[in-house]
Amino acid sequence: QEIRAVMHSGIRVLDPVITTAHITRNHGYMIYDTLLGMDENLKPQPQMASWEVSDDGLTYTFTLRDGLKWHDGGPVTSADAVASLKRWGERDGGAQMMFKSVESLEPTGDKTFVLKLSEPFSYVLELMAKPSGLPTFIMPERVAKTPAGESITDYTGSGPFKFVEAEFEPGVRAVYEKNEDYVPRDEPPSWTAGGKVVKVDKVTWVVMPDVQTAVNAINGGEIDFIEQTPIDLLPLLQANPELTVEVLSPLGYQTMARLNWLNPPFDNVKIRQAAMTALGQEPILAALVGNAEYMKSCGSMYGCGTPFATDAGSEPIMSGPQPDKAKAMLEEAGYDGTPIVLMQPTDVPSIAPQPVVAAQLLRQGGFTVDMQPMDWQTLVTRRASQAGVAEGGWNMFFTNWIIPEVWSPINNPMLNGGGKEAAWFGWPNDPELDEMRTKFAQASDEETRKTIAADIQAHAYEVVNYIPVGEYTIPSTSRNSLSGMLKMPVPVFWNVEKAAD
Amino acid sequence: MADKATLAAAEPVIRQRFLPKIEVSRLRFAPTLAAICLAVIVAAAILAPLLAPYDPIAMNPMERLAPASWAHPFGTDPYGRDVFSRTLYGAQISLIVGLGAAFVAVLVGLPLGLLAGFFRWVDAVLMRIMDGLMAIPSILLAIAIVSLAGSSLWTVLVAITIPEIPRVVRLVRSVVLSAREEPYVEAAIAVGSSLIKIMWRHLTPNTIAPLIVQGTYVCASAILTEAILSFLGAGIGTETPSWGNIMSEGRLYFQLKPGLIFWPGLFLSLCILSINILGDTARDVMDPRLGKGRNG
Amino acid sequence: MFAYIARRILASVPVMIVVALFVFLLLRLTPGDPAAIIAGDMATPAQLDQIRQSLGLNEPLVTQFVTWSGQLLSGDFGRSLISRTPVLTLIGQRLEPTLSLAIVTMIITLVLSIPMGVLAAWRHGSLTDSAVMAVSVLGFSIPVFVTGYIFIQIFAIDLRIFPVQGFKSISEGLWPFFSRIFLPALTLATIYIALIARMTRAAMLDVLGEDYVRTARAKGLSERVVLFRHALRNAAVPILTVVGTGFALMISGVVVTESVFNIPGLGRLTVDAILARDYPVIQALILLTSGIYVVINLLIDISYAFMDPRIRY
Amino acid sequence: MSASTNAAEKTGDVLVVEDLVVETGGRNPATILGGVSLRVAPGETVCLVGESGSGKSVTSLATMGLLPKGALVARSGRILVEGEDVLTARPARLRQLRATRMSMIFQEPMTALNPVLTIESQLEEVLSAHSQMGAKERRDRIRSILELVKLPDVERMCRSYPHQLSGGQRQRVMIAMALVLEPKLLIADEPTTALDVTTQKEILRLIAEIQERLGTSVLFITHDMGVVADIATRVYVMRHGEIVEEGPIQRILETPQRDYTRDLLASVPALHPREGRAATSREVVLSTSELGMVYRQPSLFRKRQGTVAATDVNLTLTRGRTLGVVGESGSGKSTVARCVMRLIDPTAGSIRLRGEEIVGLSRGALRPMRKRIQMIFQDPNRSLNPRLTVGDSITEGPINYGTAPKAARERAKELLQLVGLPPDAVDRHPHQFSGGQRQRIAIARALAMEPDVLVADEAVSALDVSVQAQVLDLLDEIQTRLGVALLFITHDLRVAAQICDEVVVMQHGRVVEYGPTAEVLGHPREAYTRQLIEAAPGRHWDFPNFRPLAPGGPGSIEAME
Ligand SMILES: Nc1ncnc2c1ncn2[C@@H]1O[C@H](COP(=O)(O)OP(=O)(O)OP(=O)(O)O)[C@@H](O)[C@H]1O
Ligand SMILES: Nc1ncnc2c1ncn2[C@@H]1O[C@H](COP(=O)(O)OP(=O)(O)OP(=O)(O)O)[C@@H](O)[C@H]1O
Ligand SMILES: [Mg+2]
Ligand SMILES: [Mg+2]
Repeated sequence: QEIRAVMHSGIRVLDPVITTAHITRNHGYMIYDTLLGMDENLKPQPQMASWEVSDDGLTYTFTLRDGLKWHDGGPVTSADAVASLKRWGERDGGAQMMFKSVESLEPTGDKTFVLKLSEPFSYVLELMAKPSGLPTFIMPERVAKTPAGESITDYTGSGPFKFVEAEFEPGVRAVYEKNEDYVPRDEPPSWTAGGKVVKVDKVTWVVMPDVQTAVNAINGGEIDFIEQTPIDLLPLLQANPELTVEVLSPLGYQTMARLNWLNPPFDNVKIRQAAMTALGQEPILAALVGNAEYMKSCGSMYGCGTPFATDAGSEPIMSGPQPDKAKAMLEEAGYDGTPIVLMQPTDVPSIAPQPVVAAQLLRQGGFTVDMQPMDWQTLVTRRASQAGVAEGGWNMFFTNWIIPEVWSPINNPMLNGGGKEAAWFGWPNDPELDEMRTKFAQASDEETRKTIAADIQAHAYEVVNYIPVGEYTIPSTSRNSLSGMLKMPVPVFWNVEKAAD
Repeated sequence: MADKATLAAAEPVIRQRFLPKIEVSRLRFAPTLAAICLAVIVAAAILAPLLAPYDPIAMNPMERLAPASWAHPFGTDPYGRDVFSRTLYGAQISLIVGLGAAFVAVLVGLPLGLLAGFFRWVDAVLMRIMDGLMAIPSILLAIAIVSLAGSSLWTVLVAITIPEIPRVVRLVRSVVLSAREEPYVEAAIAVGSSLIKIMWRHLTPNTIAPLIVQGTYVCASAILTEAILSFLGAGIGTETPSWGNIMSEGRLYFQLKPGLIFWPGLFLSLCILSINILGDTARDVMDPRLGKGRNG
Repeated sequence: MFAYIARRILASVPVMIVVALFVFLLLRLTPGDPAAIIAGDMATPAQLDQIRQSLGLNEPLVTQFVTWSGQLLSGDFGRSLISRTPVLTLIGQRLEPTLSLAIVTMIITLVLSIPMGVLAAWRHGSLTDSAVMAVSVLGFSIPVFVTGYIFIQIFAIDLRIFPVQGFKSISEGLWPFFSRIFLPALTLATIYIALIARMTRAAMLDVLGEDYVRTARAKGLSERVVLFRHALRNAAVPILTVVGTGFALMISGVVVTESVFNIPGLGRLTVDAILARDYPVIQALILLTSGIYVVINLLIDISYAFMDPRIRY
Repeated sequence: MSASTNAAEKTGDVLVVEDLVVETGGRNPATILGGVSLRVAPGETVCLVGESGSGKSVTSLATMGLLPKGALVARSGRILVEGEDVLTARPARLRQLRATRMSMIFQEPMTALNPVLTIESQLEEVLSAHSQMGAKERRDRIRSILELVKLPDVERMCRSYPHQLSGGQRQRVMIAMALVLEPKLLIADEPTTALDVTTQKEILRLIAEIQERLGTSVLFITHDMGVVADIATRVYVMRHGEIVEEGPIQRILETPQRDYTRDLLASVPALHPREGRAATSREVVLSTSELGMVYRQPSLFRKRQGTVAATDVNLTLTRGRTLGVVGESGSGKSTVARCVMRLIDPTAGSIRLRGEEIVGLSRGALRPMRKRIQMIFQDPNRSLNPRLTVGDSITEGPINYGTAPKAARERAKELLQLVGLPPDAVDRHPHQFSGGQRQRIAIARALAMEPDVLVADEAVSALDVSVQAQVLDLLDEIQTRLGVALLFITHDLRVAAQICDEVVVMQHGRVVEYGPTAEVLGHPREAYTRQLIEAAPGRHWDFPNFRPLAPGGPGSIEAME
């Protein structure tokens, strides 16, 4: 049985630690196993390892479960796990924060290893179990020794599928076959926790650069699954009784605008606030999604429907575009008409429409906008530039996150006030924010965390750290012959069965 | 009589200077229709600000993908912009791209071709460079240039034009190579005319007929290349409507809202069809052997 | 003849050097950073720099060019920056689909366009002439992707004669191969047909006015023999020339056609590589395509000698 | 149909054309042929003569059913080939008739053969289209017909492509192709006009021989009265699409009835050299010594041998005189002219223009010299830029040398009057003039520079005899009035005899004989010169005087011995 799936993009980078690209993360879930898993209640659960925490909360002892084997037959050892965690610690933002409080991470036996903290850090397990960003994929020690800035070239994992390297064609297809030696856990699957039982022989990810073609192909029975169905084309699919269209990841995506704190006029907080006032979520979502069923306004920077969800401070963006108010604010702030360089990626459909609508809203709000179309590659290069606008810098761009990437002040990459050195593109210099974040990480009870999270959000809105412009979900389409697709933020292919078509 | 006037307007150069012998008494159907068609499109482009009912970039996301109606004769696009207005304004951009590419390619290619045709050493150096340029697939060159300089109308125009230049150079060069053997060029040398005068007076006019044909071809293919660049995400930004980017933004809706692609597509096809037909006609008419009829 | 071929190949060396240098410079001037695509959305500046360092992108341009040309001379095209696959492997995987597409397109084009052009020239000035030309020009006037969608809608979705997309190697059987390659090839051919039919017509019009065509008629030969044996062969040189220069035109069509029909070919590889700034891959690909261009035009020049005995090298 | 068959049977004529009217196609047709009638009896050679554009070719094409489709239409009349009407025959039947009953040879042997097919395959397809012969039989037939037309090395000829053959050989192949199925009627449309005199003579003899062997009737189209005098049994004279006179050759030559025919005959220059003119000046304006030219083709790898087009050419031209250069095609005449004009750089020797050396001068240094020497080219159609007005063409030179445009224009008008054109011609384009008029314009252009030397390379060869006569008269008159020296290049001995004071005979790039015209053409010393004179058609006839040259009379070969 072979599942032919069209994923949201082609896979090119095969190292799930060097990149945060979703497709590479998905690839990671196919061929690697993670140390911990996270269940649908957002609770960390044992996956490869179970753990014990000392009473002072500073020592974590992990024990690998039995039956773990590499695809080449060797056993998975604690040394492998430790090396993998260390490489992860070099690249993941949250992990970097955690490792600042780590005293040691050592194997203590073939199957056990110990993580010792030097100061309290209450978020260890959540970080290790997080399903997105950089999950804790465990690789053989020899592979994990690869410098963190270099891609791995050995794709041996211990996960439920094996990567068929010979059939890999970057930009065309990636092929995974069932790992017969994989021993799943006994619990029922729940998100990335529980038993990963593979029920097909082979999964092929086919790259289709044209969504039209993918839609036609699934209608014609040439493929089984489309991860992200263009919402405007749903009528073509819903009419076909052989297909099921459903949202597998109900948490969905957050789309947001980031302003550059370094360049005028957005170095002025008042003007940043005016921009937020000029924008509104509805029109942007309408242009991006266009179907009420799959979009919702949401003032929470942590996503709506998540534990830390709150609407603290979200009033300016939630009350829709207020051009007149924005104009007044600009007047007051002394805006001199400096054009806003707004970068628009023409080749990425999920980020192309936001700037177009934003440009119109900002203009209505009294801004001068210079929307510059460019390809995504140019955009990602340019957004890394801290130079002035004339020297190749920028003022504003949009991007999207899946909710699990932003759902806590620790995960959320934008909520970092580290300025030019440490903060994410836009480089807010906001020590107050960082202080609150540390407090959050050290807080031990859920209620305190929630309060701190709400404070952080209120503060972030106040200084306009970034502007969430709404949430949306993307339906997947599968042929009815597929059953057992798990509903979770990451598309995985265990538990899926394929009946004869 | 009215038809005659239209045709004459479309090809005044051809008729008055180079085809003194051709009688346009027998107007052919296709070229006439093509000329009318092109005239209408050009008029639409020029008059777009007057004819268009809406601002082509004013969007109304709440009214996106509306079907055709009196308010929006061609419907609205995914941003809720009026496709009719965008198509009219798109004519401007597409014509600028087409005519601009043809004009610039000829403007640069003609002198280079003249030089290459006349001087051996220029020929050797220049043609190697031109070969190199020609060997690089033009669409890829265009993508690279657009990424380099950002996607504005002007960079797209440059990107589309550069690969066309070598073709024009080659064409002019080949015409010059054969024309300079004509006795009247020798006669001009014999009466002591300078090289520049010979090139300008005696050689350049010979290149005009083939250049008009090549020009129509460049014009048509530039309009198409612009559409393809938009398809690949390297076209002119969406705030500058062109037929190419209207179509490539609308292509997702090919099955659901064919109007998005049909109308700009229709204009584009009619325009290119007309340009091509006029180009073909120009070639037929300018071939003295076809024009005059041969004798036995 | 061999001296000629040797000379032509020698002469194309500077062309290739021009191309290589030009491509190298153009690419490096283009903004874009492969490290950024590798790292994804969450990377910090330090992390990006780490990746750039490991890819050798921090070296001065001259050093990079010297390294690259040095590798080239020893036959090493390097590895993709993004997927770390050897460039030659990448290209090797994509060669067959594109070649199949190009060849089938060529066959369809020649089979349709030459008779069309001949017919139009023979019936010059008639309604048939206008009709044939209008049809072929129409093919040229519609952007390739629209033509592709229309064919898919008609032949794959409505009539269900062919699959919608994909590619199967000819080694997997003739029908699986043909059924998938036919529509894309036909799509691509529409541009080409217009070009070659028009050139055929023009060249035939030239030739049909020649004295030897009249001689052939005076000999009482049938029109078919006159047109195809006497006229077409003499018209072959300009037609072949267009076939050669049309190769460049085909490439842009290939890029689009491969996307629309999901054919894993070189065109898509090239666009992907450009959008990802995968320098080694782009450089190799452009050298390859311009190399093919040079070779095709050489072959065509050589074939002139077979078409026309007056041409000798 | 039956009536026509009867008519043909009665007379037994191979070809009968009755009241043929041909018009141009399209909405407002013009009449090209206004009721042409002619007959060709078995075994006869009928010549069709007339000025250019009189409709000779149209008549022959109509007979073959080859009128250009759409452009020309046969409106009425009949064309019977062995009694069968060609005009009403179906296309398939027409194709059958061609090559089997009637066939045709065209003027240009260079272009009438398909360049990409071998000689054998071009012959072979005639056989396979019209006969049931087997392959072997066809091979044999091809070889025998090629031998019949006296081609050497038949096997090699079969394998050759047309470009590998000389002009004369190609014309023989054409004849072989026309005769391979032994048709009753052979139409030859100016079959020798493009060939030089010696080759022309051989081809004419060949046609006569074959005609005798196969009993073919020949309809021979030409504008060369010399040829007519040599081969015709009967003659039709055409003008403006109508037959103006017809009759047996002797009668036409001796007692032409119509003025037109008389003019035509009177314009044929006599082969007998004119009286020498007294020299008016001793001033040498142009001289060459040991002039040589080798054309080289550049090649990267090996040195190619060049074509030696001229060696050791010594000429002297004095003021007010005319020096003729004659010789067969390819003998280097044009090469000398182009060297003297410095359109090409000679590879050896020197050229002095009024005593000044001009070989080796740079483009800039040459400029002042160009004013002194001007050229009239062969083809008046191509030597005038079709896109410039006559005035622009004429004034281009003087303006280059600093004459004010206005003054140059006034001068151009005067010059036009001088060459017999209305002054308002300055504003017209060349295509609005006839060939003869265009050549006058070219002469005016050359004169505008007030040169000392005029080089005329085949300046009248492209013109009809009557027009030719006018242009020659004009040149003569201008020379007397302005005193320019003329370097006159021609392959037509008749013309040379009439206008040159001295003649140079060239062969293979060398001067073989050089002296006063009366000497060289009247009493040739070299065998080659004699051969040239002998090959001139119509040698025995004194056209302007409507009588044969008396054996031993002036100009006849016998007189030379
Ligand atoms: N295809 C054509 N269409 C229109 N007119 C034509 C065509 N062919 C010939 N004519 C005209 O018919 C007339 C007779 O032409 P034809 O070729 O028979 O002259 P000719 O006697 O053979 O002259 P020449 O000695 O120059 O060959 C000319 O006026 C010519 O312009
Ligand atoms: N440009 C050239 N390159 C090479 N060979 C040439 C060139 N021009 C002429 N020739 C050769 O030089 C020789 C003399 O040619 P030229 O044109 O002077 O002869 P001609 O006497 O004028 O003949 P015609 O009477 O046919 O005009 C010929 O063998 C010819 O093939
Ligand atoms: Mg004629
Ligand atoms: Mg000559």
